[in-house]
Amino acid sequence: MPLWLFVFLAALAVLAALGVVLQRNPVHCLMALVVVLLDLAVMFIGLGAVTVGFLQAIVYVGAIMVLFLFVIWLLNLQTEERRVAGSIGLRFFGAVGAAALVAELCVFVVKAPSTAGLSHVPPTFGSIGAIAEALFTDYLIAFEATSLLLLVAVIGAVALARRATASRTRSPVPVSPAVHEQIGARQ
Amino acid sequence: MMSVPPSWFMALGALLFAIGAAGVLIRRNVIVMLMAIELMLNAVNLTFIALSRSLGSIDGQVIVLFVITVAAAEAATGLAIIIAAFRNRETVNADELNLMRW
Amino acid sequence: MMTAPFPALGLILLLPALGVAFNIFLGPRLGRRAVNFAGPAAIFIAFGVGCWAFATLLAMPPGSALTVTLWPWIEAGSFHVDFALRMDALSAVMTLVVSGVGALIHVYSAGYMAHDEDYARYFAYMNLFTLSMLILVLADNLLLMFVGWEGVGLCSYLLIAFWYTNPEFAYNGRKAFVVNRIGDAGFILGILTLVYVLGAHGAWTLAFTDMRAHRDILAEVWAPFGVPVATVAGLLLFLGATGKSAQIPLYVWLPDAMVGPTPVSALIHAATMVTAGVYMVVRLNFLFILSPTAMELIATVAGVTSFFAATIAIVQPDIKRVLAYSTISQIGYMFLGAGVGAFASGIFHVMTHAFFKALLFLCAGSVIHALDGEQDMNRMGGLWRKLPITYATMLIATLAISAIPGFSGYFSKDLILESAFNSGHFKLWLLGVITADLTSFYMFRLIFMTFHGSSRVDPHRAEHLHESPPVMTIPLFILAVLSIVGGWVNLPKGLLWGDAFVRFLAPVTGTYHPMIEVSGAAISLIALASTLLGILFAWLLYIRQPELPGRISDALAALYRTLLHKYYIDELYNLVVSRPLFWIAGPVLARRVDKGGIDGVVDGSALTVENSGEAVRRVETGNVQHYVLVYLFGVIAIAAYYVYLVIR
Amino acid sequence: METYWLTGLTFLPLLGALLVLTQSDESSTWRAAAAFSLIPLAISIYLLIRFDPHEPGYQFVEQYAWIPQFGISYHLGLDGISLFLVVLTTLLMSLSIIYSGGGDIGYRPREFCFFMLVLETGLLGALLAVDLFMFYVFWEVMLIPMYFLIGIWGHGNKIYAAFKFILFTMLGSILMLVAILYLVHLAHLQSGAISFDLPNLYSVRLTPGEAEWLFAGFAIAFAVKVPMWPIHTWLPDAHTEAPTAGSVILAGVMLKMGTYGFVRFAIPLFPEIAMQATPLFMALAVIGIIYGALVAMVQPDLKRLVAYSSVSHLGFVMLGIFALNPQGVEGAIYQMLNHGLSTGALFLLVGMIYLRRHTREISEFGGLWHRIPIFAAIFMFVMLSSIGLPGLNGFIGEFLIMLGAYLKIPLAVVFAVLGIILGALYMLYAYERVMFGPITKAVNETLADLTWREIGVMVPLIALMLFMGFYPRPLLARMEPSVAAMLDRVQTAQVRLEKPRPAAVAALDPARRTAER
Repeated sequence: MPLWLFVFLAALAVLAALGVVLQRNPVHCLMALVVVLLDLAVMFIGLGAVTVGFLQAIVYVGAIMVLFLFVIWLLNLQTEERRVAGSIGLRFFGAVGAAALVAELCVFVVKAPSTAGLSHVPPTFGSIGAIAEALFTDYLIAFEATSLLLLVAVIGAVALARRATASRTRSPVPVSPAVHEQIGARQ
Repeated sequence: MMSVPPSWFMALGALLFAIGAAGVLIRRNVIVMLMAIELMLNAVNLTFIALSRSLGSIDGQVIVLFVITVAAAEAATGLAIIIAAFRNRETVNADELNLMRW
Repeated sequence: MMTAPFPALGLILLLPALGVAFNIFLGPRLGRRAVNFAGPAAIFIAFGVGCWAFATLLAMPPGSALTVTLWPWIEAGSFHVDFALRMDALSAVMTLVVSGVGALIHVYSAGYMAHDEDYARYFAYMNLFTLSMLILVLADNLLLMFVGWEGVGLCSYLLIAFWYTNPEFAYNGRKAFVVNRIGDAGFILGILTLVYVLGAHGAWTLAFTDMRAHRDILAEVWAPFGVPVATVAGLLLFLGATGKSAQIPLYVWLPDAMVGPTPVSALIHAATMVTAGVYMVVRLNFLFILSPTAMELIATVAGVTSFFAATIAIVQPDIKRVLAYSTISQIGYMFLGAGVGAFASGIFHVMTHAFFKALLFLCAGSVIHALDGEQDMNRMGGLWRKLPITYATMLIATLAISAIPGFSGYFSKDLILESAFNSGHFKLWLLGVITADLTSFYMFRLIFMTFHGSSRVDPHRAEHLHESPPVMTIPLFILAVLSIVGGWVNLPKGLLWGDAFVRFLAPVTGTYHPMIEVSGAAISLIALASTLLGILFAWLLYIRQPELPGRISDALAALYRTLLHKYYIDELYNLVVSRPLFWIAGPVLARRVDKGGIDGVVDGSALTVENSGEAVRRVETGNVQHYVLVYLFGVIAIAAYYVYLVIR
Repeated sequence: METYWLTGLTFLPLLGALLVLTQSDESSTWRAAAAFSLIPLAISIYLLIRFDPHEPGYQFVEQYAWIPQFGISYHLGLDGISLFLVVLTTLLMSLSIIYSGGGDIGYRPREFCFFMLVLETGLLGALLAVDLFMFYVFWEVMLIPMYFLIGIWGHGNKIYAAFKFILFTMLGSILMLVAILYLVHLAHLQSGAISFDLPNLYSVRLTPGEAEWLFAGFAIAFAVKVPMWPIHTWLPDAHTEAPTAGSVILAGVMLKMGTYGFVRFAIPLFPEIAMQATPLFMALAVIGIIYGALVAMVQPDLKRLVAYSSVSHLGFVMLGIFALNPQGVEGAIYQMLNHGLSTGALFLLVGMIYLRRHTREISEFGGLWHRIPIFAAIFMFVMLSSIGLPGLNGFIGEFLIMLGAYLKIPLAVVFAVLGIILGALYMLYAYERVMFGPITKAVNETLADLTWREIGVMVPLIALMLFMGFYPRPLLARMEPSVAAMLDRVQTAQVRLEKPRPAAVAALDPARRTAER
């Protein structure tokens, strides 16, 4: 990946990310997030992860983000009202924490023993075949577990989002009055 | 062509991660908080991909696939919870959804 | 010595057991007639089987025994006890007395309980009692004996509390059981001591014959106490006997037991159950004889109890209470006989006492029955015209208990006093003679107050005063005859068949060896004089000068009240034992220790945890962003550690 | 020889529990639950008949590797110590489920039966497990259903009682778990092989310090369950607040798990320490006997009284166990059965009267005999069994225990007999206030006597009390070989104990004499 492309993509990613965090309208936030995700997809492809990059675009942007959009429209959320006083502390600490994190991570980037460069990889690196081989051999159990996770998530989402109906609560089994009459005190 | 060192990618990842984290903290809207979390996940994904390339190992990419799947699951359940909560409370503000305390 | 298997002994137990089952399960359905037949019949047939066994035994050489092992009972490790019965001379006598007198009382009961709704329960208890007593006397070993021993205590409880709707009766029943249990605790410790010591020598047995064979072990000095084993075991067992046989200090239950139906008093609290202690001591004579200490204690306790109870009896107004204290006093005589080594004389008195005391109680019951439940002698008097049969039979019994020559009591009591004197226990003998005086006094006081003088009967009751039906009077006749002739089995030595009874028992009880030989006639005369003096006093006070007793009691008010209140022993026990016990149990243990102490610690620690949680849970605001913030700082902290590693 | 009897016995109730959940109406629920409690009863009786009375070891053994990496095996076995407790468990479980079907459980019968049957699996599993890990699993499985039984179907302060119950027992079992793991760890170090199997752990060599701590870990877990004084206070609450069936199982079977644990695990695993701790445990047992009886005497609540009487009775059991001779241990096992029968029956009876009057206060009753004679007569019988009247089962156990203890420490028995006197006192005192006297409360005038179902539940118990009182031999004979084998371990340990320290011989004189006999 040429340097200029990286600089451009990086700047765009940071700007869009800030847009996600700072805009008041959720739909605008979402659009900014879409930009970040597509930006990153391009970077993935540039780093040789062609399959993952395309999947990023398809799954994230095509599926997940659309889901977000639906929910925002469903709930009819347009703008977020201004923050009231009292959570200033939260914002302050949030900013400080984020800054501290960035600082720390930068220390790593600077101080960590830098790899000499990118290693040479075969042309098939990152292809569907290569990924599939890893996925269905070494990561088979994780793959199965993930499929189970998705299933559970689907069921959970359905269960959570559907309207609660009255018929689900069962009344306790009543004791027949005859039993009490038979042996209980005849008072 | 490959003139950009991997550490730059990681620095970018760190920056995006921090922005995401800040977003989770300062936004009240739960949906936007969820988006910020997606942002954080992607920052991590970037790091994985960069290291995968740098080490010449496919593992990083596979893990990113898993992360995407988990993110999908998380988004689905998270949004379902938000819908359920909104139905009961008519709000998506995090500081008003605080029934889960002591 | 010869033992023969005799499986029919099991029948003696089986029949009353069947009677119990019949009366419990079928009695209420089949009705009064069936119960009135089945209850006594079970005992009568058992008596018949007993006679058969007795006849078999008589046909065998002296010292023989009939045995049957019904089934092996308890086996654990080397310890082994069989459910086995054994009938030798001693148990044969006891079996016949128990089942014979018991059968008569059962018959009498059919009349006495004619108006009670709970007849089936009554007869079930009576049969159960007879069963327990028969187990007690037929047992081949100490542990099986204990089954009967506790069984009679139980029946005593059940029968005293028979009219349970009266809370006082129920209390008296419980008192009887608990006091008996105190004695039984001693008994069981005695058993354990015997097993401990015998077992240490490899003789894991409780069978009487085996224990007798190993009596050399029992004579050994037991290190922890420095006294022979026999003394320790003997004293513990005697504690059991004081409970069952109502001796000092555990006699308190017996007078209160008189609230049960009168035939019960006759059967349990006079004729049979209370003699169990005497039977036990005689049965274990080989053990007690090894311990002079225990023997001395038994004799002393017996003599003192005998006198002590008699003094209380002379002022009691309740006809049954007089008889109750007289029972305690008479059992004192029996123990005195056993305690001075004349075991056979104790059993002899057990037998004659069973006859005349059962008769006395049944007569008293007849009086009470006639007076519709009245027991206070101050509201009797002049009854002899109305109740001639009762009067006649009761007079015979009174003469017997007062030891008038020719009547059964004379022979047995005389034998005991003679043995006491000849064994050198002069003080106890003197006490016995004085008690004889008191005995005749209170007995004739009873006769005079009840049957003679002017009638003080409640006019309302006097109207339907009647003699009892034949079903009640026939047993009286039979017992009256026995009260006379019952003593003839053992005449003074040299007269006709002489001391046949003592000789018959000798293989079991051993032979009594007097230390000194004083003519029986002389001793007998002194006792007789004392007795006649008592009768004379009674005549003077209650016939000749009926106003005199009142004046005497006024003059000696303090003494009179003390005697009337039975020396305040009940009150003393209550104060010393009962109340502290409940105090410790209630306020101290249940409230302070259990609730306050232990539960306080438990609840306190639980409360500490709860309070800590209460404090800590404030952190949980419920706002997800606060959690995220904490989480973020956690991440920063962990990252900071790696930063430290990197830049170090 | 492959058999699956024990697996069937253990897990059929669990299967039944699942099937009960599928029942739709009340009567079929009870029928299904009763059926699935009767099947294990039938199996246990079959095993009782097939049991070889001369074999000291485990019978009907099933052993498979379960988690071989950690040396955990699926190992079930039945011997003379557990045999009758198993029968007792299945019997009481059947009776309490049948009884509960008669109206005692007013709500959620399906869940009730579910928990009861799960509890049965837990109890049977704990009795049959030979592998320590399995034992621990079943031990914990017992707790949870009981927690719910008390907490959901209990009376009064039920949540408090359920919590107290589970916290006390948990505290003990955690210590036991640590002890088990450490013991297995030592075995692993010494032999190289890892195994949770009980027979393999007998041979672990322990320093005295280790043995003491491990014994303490086991002993506390079991002592809580017994319960020994002074950690008994969960029992009155749990017993009193539990539903009738819960009390029956709790008293009848669960308490025995503690004493059983001593006989099966704590003593054979650490015989030296057990021997040294004998005076301590005997003292605590005697305190428990007297203390339980005294406190029972002043209880105003009938069920609480029975609960405290359990403290007293279990004191006797502990006394017998620590006598460490055949008489004491066999008597203790016998007394466990007796207590299960008589206290179980007492709780049933109290439950029956509670169902009629909705109170257990003694002062609320009086003169009941007049109204409900069958109830009163059965109560009397059971009470007599409970206070150890000779001729009934209680006496055999108490006598053997006292005999065993007397052979060991005579002084302990001198105090223990006080418990017998007090036992008669508190029981008769309560009986007198409930049954005798005039009827003082008008509501008691209309009480109904027992139904046929209730009588039917009591009859087997009464029959067993009589049988065990008059003919204990078949039971004792089956216990004897296993008990002897267990005591063998104790004796060899004693020899080890005495060799290095001749001075100790004199101190242990009576015990050694016992061993020689």
